[in-house]
Amino acid sequence: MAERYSSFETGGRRWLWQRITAAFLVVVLAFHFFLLHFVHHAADVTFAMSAGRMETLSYYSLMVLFLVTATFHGVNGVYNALINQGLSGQRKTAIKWVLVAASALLIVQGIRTANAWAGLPTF
Amino acid sequence: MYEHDVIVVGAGGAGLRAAIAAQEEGADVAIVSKLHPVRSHTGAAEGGINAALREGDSWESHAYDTMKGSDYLGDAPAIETLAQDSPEEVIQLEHWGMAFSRDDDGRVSQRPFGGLSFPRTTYAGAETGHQLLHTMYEQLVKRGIEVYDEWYVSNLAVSDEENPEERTCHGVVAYDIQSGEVEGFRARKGVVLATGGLGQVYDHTTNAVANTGDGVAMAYRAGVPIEDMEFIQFHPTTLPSTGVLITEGVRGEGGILYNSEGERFMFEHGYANNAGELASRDVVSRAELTEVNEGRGIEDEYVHLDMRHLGEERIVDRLENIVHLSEDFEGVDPLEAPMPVKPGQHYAMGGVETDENGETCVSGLYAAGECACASVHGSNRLGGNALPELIVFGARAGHHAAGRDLGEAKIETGKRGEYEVGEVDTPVSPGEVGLGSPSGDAVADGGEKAADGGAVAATGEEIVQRALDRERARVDRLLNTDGVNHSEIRSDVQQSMTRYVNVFREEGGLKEALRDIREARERYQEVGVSDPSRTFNTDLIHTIETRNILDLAEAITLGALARDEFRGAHWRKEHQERKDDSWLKHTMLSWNDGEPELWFRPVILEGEGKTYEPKVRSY
Amino acid sequence: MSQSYNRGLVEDFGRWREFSAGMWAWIFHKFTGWVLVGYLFTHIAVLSTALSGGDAYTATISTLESLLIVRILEVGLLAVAMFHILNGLRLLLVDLGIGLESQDKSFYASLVLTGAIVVASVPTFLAGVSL
Amino acid sequence: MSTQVPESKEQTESEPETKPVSQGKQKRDQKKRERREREAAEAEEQSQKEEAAKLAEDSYHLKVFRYDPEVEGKQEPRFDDFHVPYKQGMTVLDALIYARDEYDSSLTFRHSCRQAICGSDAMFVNGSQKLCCKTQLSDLSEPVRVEPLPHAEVVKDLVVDMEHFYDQMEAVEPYFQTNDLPEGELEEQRQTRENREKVKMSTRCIWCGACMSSCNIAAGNNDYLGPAAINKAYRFAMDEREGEEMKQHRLEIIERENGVWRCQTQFSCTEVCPKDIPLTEHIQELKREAVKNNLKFW
Ligand SMILES: Cc1cc2nc3c(=O)[nH]c(=O)nc-3n(C[C@H](O)[C@H](O)[C@H](O)COP(=O)(O)OP(=O)(O)OC[C@H]3O[C@@H](n4cnc5c(N)ncnc54)[C@H](O)[C@@H]3O)c2cc1C
Ligand code: HEM
Ligand code: SF4
Ligand code: F3S
Ligand code: FES
Repeated sequence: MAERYSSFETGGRRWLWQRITAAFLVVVLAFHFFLLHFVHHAADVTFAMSAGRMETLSYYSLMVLFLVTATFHGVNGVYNALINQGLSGQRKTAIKWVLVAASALLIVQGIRTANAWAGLPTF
Repeated sequence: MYEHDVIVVGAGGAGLRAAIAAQEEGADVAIVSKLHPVRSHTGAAEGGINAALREGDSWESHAYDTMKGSDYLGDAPAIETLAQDSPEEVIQLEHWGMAFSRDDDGRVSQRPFGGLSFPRTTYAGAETGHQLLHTMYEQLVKRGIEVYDEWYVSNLAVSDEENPEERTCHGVVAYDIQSGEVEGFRARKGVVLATGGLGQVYDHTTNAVANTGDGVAMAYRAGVPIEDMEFIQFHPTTLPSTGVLITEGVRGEGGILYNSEGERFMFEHGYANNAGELASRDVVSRAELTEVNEGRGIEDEYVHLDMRHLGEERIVDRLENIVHLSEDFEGVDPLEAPMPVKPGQHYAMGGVETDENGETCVSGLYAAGECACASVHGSNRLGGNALPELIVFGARAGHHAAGRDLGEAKIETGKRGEYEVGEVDTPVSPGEVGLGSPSGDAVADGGEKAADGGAVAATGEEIVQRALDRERARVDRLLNTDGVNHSEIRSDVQQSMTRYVNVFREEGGLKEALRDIREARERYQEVGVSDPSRTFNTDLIHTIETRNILDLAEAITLGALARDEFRGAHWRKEHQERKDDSWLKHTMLSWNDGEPELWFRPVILEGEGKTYEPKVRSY
Repeated sequence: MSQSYNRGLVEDFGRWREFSAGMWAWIFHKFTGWVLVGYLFTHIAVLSTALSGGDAYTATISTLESLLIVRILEVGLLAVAMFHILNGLRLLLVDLGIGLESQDKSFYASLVLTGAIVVASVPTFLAGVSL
Repeated sequence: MSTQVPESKEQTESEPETKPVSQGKQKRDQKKRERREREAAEAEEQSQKEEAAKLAEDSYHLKVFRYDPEVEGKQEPRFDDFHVPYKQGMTVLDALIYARDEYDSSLTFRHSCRQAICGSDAMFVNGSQKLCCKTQLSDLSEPVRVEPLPHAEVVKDLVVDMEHFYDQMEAVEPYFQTNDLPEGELEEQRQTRENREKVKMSTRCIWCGACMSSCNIAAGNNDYLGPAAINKAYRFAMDEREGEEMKQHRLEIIERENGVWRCQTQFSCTEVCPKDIPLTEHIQELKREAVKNNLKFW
């Protein structure tokens, strides 16, 4: 009965964010792919070129945002998929924190890399 | 043993309404049903619910139409109760959220229906019954009323005084289909039977496979009289392979009936020179069967209903669901080929005798819905009058069983008041096989003799326990017997009934049917269940049901043989007129220790401040 | 309650032959999504070589890019990403309640378009690879 | 648990007859003997009948899932073959009924109305969820495989346990609730035609469980409400008669963790629904309603 659904974690926000990030990613991912495979060829990529782009603030912030949204979107997607397979209780909590930690790591590492290019401190 | 104040057997429209009503009175009520409530056949009703709701209409007019439709065989107090209570009950349904079709002003729509002098049929698209059933089940969930679903009630626990009028019903015995356990259910205040129709007595019916008339048969064997069983309504246009109903709307829109020679027989063979295809249900049914019997049927079975000439556009616009029905259930696309149709059993006007409060002559035993006969429909039911019957009498039975005072009933039940003993000449003796033989073969199948001795002063609990023990023994016996498969017996009786006791009834045929039923009863003595499992044993359930079908087939045939007149749905070849002088009376059958006894009770035509005068029924 | 028999998971994917469009779309989207997350992690890992200096980074990239297998994997990645994007768009439309009746057609369209784009970009992706 | 196996028939029949035998008993024994002979003849006839049906051109080959926890030989699930003579218009349900009545009376399946309204005979036919009474044999390729609904526990043969489905249906407060009914005794609530039209499809559900069985999310996650229950919630949430306040409440119910958000738009529910209810559409609409509703408070 209804009591079983008393958990007030409404999945609504995550659902909405998954869509919002998806919409954002369409644009940025297309841009990213295009830039790195068609405008420049991946094979020709060098540190200097990346560094050059990263030094522009707008490109830098776009890439960080890209990283964050992609991470959220991907990790949240994985989390949802696991819940849909019936993951619950303690295991669910555990997985949740593992995923959060992995995302944090990924984002930190990504920002450090970007900073290396942009010539900012990499902590 | 389970215990509740009120036990409702069956969860169709009538059962659900009764349970809600009993709960409204504060009773602890439970439903026991062989199907989950939403699987009940009430869901199949399409047309609508009659109720005098609007300006210009009145309950009196509804009552008058109903009395006329019944061909003056309905009891006025019951008919007037139906007409008075149905508006309130229908509005109640609306307040419970039922999705009625609406008018522009947002009010519930009403449409005209055959035999009604005012368009008073409320409806919900072409799925009125479905909406009604689900709306009521929702209320059940809301109230948390307990449902024992997939429990098959196989017997009533009735005390065994000499006269049925002195007996009391203390509960029921039921079989849990899923686990195979037999359990007793004690009812402190009352048992309401709402087991629905008995279409499975025939081999071709619009009724569900579960409509085997269990309640009528159980009550009958417990000594309760059953009333007007011979009145069976047949629908002229049902699909041959399944019995799915094709609405009159097709003919209303201009659909034409053809025989195998391509003749428009309603006109060309003079069955109804004016109305043609739109003649009343019984006339069209008989015409179709005559064509088939005279060799002009298709595959010796059916005729064609053609609507192709109406054009695809009109068909899709107005009769779309018919296109789907025909395709899904018959594999025929009615835009390209005519639909095969034949008459099928549709509704049983008769049933367990009750008064207008739903109570039978056995105290504590009630019946409502199609299994009951308060006598609202008399010899013919008007379209749209069964659903209001479910809710009106379901509610009354529930309230009364739970203890509400509904006032003294005007209709008498059992052998009280005015009645006369009847007689009918049968070729074989009806009733239990081997009656009176010392070996007790009469009960070899577990069907008990009613009132079979025993201490009269037993407590309710003891009576339920006794019934329970008997039933456990019967189930064990059936499971351990390696006998005849019930399905042969069932299908033989069904075929015989369709052949001899359908829209055509001739003395010779009726007698033939009685012989067939007798033979079937004899074979049933050796019936056994070949599936040994206790888990979901439908073989067992169907075997028990077949026994009920036998008793009811016989009752229908006996009534049909006794009533030598033509009234409503009952047509006798040798007796082509309505005989008001001798037949303004109900046919009653009582099961006296295994033997049907025929008697009659006069029809009550005196209503509130007026008496209904029998008139010629013509529309 | 009586005993019952659980048929387990055979019925889930052992039935792939009978899957309908929406079901395939769901499976592919799932699969491609997981591949993309996997890639995201590896991608960042590879890029982080930049932390140990410009030369190390340039060397890593050019070594990787000179391998045929990496190029082929990149084409695969493009396919995966393309499908995920196109089907993602289809799903976004579905979320907005657009085109639910032609959901199967839009799935086929995503497939076809993915195929076309991938084929068209093979030359670009494989260009200049040393065998 | 009722796992006891009923005594086998041989035992009861061959019990030594030492007690004085009553007349009735003698008669019954006599009958029993006759019956056995007749049965042997019948069995013969039956296998002949099947043979004949198999040979006849107009017959359908059915492969039917069999399982019974109590009966030896059926405890391990197996498929039985039946050859059923074909008649114009025959449905899968008709074929099952024929097989049961003519060949094997222990073949077990739920059915009642034969007209797609009681919802008891949803099964897995040739790999998809179908309502047997609504499925023409002629639309299927042979052999026709009939199995119980996937993702539900099998009770016996084609019968599955529906309890979980019913629980989910009843978890969404599936009953009309409103705080203001009209005053007058015989006053109905008003509802516009458009609004009735809007909820119409959603009210057609017959609780057959086909959708739930086809949804992989529901299969993986027992807590997920499932398409039918969400559709039930939709039926009330969109009914204007319940009023705004109640709608809020309804959105809260379907918004819980295991409500609408679990749906991944697989569309299989919509595909199999025998009443053509646009389930995915209803679920998606509720998601949007819920989001809109939440944005109000953000
Ligand atoms: C195709 C069709 C169309 C119709 N259209 C209309 C219409 O438009 N208007 C109208 O007014 N009427 C119509 N009728 C008639 C009307 O629908 C029925 O008379 C009515 O629904 C019967 O309802 P009920 O509650 O008495 O029985 P049902 O709905 O049949 O319910 C019977 C219940 O009893 C239970 N039961 C039976 N036996 C047992 C047992 N042994 N143990 C436990 N439980 C048992 C069953 O499980 C079921 O729940 C139509 C009928 C049919 C067949
Ligand atoms: C570029 C545009 C993208 C779009 C339009 C898009 C769209 C979507 C959508 C709508 C979903 C949700 C599906 C659902 O819940 O029903 C989803 C799921 C997912 N996405 Fe994306 N996505 C995009 C890019 C990415 C990227 C870059 C990644 C990797 C980091 C990614 C990884 C995932 C994952 C793992 C899932 C969950 C899959 C599952 O259900 O198992 N997506 N995507
Ligand atoms: S929504 Fe459709 S498939 Fe699901 S239970 Fe209802 S009728 Fe069956
Ligand atoms: S199949 Fe399941 S995932 Fe959603 S669209 Fe239907 S509920
Ligand atoms: S038998 Fe009722 S839905 Fe198929």
